[in-house]
Amino acid sequence: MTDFFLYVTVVLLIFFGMVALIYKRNLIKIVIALNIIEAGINLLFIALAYRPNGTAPIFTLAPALGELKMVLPTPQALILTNIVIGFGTTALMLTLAILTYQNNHTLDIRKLRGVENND
Amino acid sequence: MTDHIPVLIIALPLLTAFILPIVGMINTRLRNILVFLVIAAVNLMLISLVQRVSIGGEVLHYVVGAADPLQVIREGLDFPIRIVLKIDGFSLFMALISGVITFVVFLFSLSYIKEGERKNYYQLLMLLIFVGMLGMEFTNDLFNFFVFLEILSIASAALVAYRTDRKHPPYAGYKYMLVSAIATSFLLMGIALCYAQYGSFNIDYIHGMMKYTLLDKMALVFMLVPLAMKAGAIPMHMWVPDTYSEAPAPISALLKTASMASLYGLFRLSFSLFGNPLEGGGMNYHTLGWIIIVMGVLSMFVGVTMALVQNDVKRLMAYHAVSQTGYMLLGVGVGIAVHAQADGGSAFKLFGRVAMMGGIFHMMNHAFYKGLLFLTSGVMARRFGTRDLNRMVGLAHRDTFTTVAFVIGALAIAGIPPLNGFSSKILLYESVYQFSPLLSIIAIFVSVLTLASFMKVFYSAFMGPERKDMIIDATPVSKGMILGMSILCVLVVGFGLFPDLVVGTIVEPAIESLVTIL
Amino acid sequence: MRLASFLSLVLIAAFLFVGILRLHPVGEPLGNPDVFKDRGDAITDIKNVDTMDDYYLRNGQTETGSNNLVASVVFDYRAFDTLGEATVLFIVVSSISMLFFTMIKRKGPETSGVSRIGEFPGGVSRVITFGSFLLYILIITFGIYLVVHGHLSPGGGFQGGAVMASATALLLISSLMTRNVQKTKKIFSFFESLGLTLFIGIGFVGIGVSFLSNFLANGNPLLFGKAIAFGPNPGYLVSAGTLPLLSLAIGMEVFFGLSIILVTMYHAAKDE
Amino acid sequence: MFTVEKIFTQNTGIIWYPLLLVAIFLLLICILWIWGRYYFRNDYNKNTAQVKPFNSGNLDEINYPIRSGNLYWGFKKALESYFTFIESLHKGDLNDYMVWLFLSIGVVLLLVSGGLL
Repeated sequence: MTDFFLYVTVVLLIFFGMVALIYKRNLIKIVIALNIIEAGINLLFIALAYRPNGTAPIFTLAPALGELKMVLPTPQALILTNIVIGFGTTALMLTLAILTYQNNHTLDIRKLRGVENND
Repeated sequence: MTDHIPVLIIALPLLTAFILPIVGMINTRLRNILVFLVIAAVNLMLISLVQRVSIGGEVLHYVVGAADPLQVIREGLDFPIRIVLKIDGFSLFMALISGVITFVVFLFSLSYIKEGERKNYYQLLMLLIFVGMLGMEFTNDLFNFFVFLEILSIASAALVAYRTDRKHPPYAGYKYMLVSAIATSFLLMGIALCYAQYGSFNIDYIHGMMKYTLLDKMALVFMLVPLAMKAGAIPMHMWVPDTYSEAPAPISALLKTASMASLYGLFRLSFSLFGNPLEGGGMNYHTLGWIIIVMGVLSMFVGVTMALVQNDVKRLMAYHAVSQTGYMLLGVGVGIAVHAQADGGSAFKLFGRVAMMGGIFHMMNHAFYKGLLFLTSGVMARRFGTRDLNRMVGLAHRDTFTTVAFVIGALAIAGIPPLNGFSSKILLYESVYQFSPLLSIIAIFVSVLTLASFMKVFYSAFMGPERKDMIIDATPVSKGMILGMSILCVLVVGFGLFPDLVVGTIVEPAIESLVTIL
Repeated sequence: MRLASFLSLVLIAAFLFVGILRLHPVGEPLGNPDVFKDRGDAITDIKNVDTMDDYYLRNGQTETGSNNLVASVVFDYRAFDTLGEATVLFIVVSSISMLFFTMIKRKGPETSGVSRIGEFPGGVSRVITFGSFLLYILIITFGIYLVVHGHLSPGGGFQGGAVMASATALLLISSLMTRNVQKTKKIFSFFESLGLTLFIGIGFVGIGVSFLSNFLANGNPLLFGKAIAFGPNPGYLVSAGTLPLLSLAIGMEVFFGLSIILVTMYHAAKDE
Repeated sequence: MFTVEKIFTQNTGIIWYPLLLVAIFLLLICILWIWGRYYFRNDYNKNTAQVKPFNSGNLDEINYPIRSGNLYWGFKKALESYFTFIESLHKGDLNDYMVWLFLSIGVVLLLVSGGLL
């Protein structure tokens, strides 16, 4: 029954990430909301790869072959890639937020409306 | 060596991108020559494939890292275990567009962007956008499609914010990055659901095992709507004008082709992953077709009405990019909807296929004339130091070539007969009319408004007396810029006069590879 | 409008919830039952191989020669993803140094650089600087251990590189690396490109078989080619073909890439 | 190159001889050139007052740009309610972008649940 809550956490993480994206006005907080959603998706992948009382898929000094049960390796390889991509997106968005602040002296979305001579 | 071509096309520019910082430290002329050679080499490789893949109808497979790269599934297994690259008519068609536009943008930005330390990074990121587009178009693996889409998004977000000293580009880069990050996160959710169902990431394998359960349809939604957002379809298009107007001009042309690679992703997933409309399957394609049609028509209308009232040249052209994407969506949407009719594909053979042909041919035409227009808008903005139409006058006196290029681009986007906009729009009008006349009438009306808004730009920026005092940057247009623009002009006029040359050899095989024709 | 969107959020969350629950309880083999026939538990008694993961669990070790199956997936079965992902990191590093370029140039790296030990505002005492120097050596060796033993123990290029990059952060804080920003960035950028070229170079060397293929595995033991029998074993350093080399290349690229980001941001954020 | 564009004629029924079009175009220009030499008004001479664009009577030099910013103000005035709504969407507010994305995902999900898709 406890594994049921794994999926609840995934859905709640993604849900609160999306809610923050709609209501938050500060640029940095939007980056944090994005990280929450990425964490939710990573957890979803790991939940797919779980096997009851399976060990990590590493054979060095693993228990005897008989009762060896291993967790699936592919989602963990993808999460490795997704974490680094999440880091990349966050690093770039924080850089752009710093530059926006340096040019416009505000981080609030409402004040950062589109170009002045817009339509 | 020729059967290694699919991976060489992606790995060669990647290798150059990796050694570019080192070469850039040595000297910049060598770096320019190196990047020029690589883009030209990749284009030649692509053109050499046209004979085998488009005309010959052969589908190239390449398993990266396997003992035998051409054998997709090993004997003992019934599923692929490595990443498989697949080149068929449609992906080669898109790769050719990306190749031509990247070559032209490279030539244009040789002199448009001032030489300096940052130019190293500019050329590096431009090359990596090219790699991202090619990667997206060649993979047959969902997670690999996600990784290359991410390469594309991060590289173009950084290039959108290239002019960090100005007020708005960093915020435009931030918007583009946020939109792309959200879109790719939802795409990854769809991929996770597909992986949970079928244990594999290979598009063809999943297509074979597809059961159309509720989860598959959810995966479809989580994959298609974000890709439509990245392609700039209504109602998620608002980031397009903010981003294209702040980016340097050659980068907006490259961004437009990058968003068309997401449109390719949309069509590839809706056809190759979620079942072919012809085989029916559990998916109701009529509704999927109508969703895409509604998105297309709305994009067309809202894009052009917003463009009419713009004062800013690049924002006006960005809104036109949104409205022209509506044409492509309309074409392929009608193709899908007609395909799903239960009359055994006779209606499809009559006009559904022509609608898809018009939609996909319009992708190539649109890339060329929109690239041309963005490049000319770059010259206009550089000349007058501003993007506001009211503060531009009499450019025709000084840059006659840019005026000719602009006129060709404007007439092509409005669909005037001898140019290539007409050849794809006439296919669209005819076939969509037989599907439902109202859509065709809206499409024609939108073309009229497109011509109206470009008349406004022509009269305000090019006509009028010559004013020396309003010219900010008087350096004449350099050879690289003229060469870039002339390549696009030749393509726009050439495909307009001889459309069958292109439709017969490239566009029709693209449709056959997408939809199994009866 | 906001309320409508909030309701659609609730709808998306509900769909996700119902969908994932209908997927399968955690721990069951993948996918809907009628696709995957048997329900076996222990690794050896799953009769036929239904999905990609079953194949990796069963043949990954013998085929690639590495004990760590995740590393075998990252650096051999899906090495193209890792190449793409190393490009993502390379793009982030070059775009951050591109975007901060004007900001750092305007600040002038030399003059405003904090001088040698002892001049940090508030005066970093010798204990801190010397202590952090010792710690730097320890962190670097631990990082290299992680990178080199990527195919035996949990770890690999990314994790090892990130650990080593934390050592650079330590140096920046204890003001040991604050002179001459441009030169340090040039050296780091050179080594980062070198690491990446090594990675794609190994891919090209294997082009005879196919791009990024593990042509060294199960070859002669001198060149990381020692063959491994299926099942637990103490782990041999020379066992996994191109895996250690790729892991080394990725470790080099991640270490120098993250160090460039740290140095750039440190000097961009200095004395506003 | 001289083939009738078969794709075109099959599907759209228009006869499409590209080179014929170009030839006709060039022919027309030559005729106009020759014919014009004799029949156009020959009282036109360069750099006299005739060259200047007609400035509706007032004498000062036209040296201002043709301000085309509000060339279609009539169109915008006519569709006033439509444009206020549309422009309110494009205000550049990031939260609105996300609102529209989640709305469209919600709508398509409803289509899926309603068995339509």
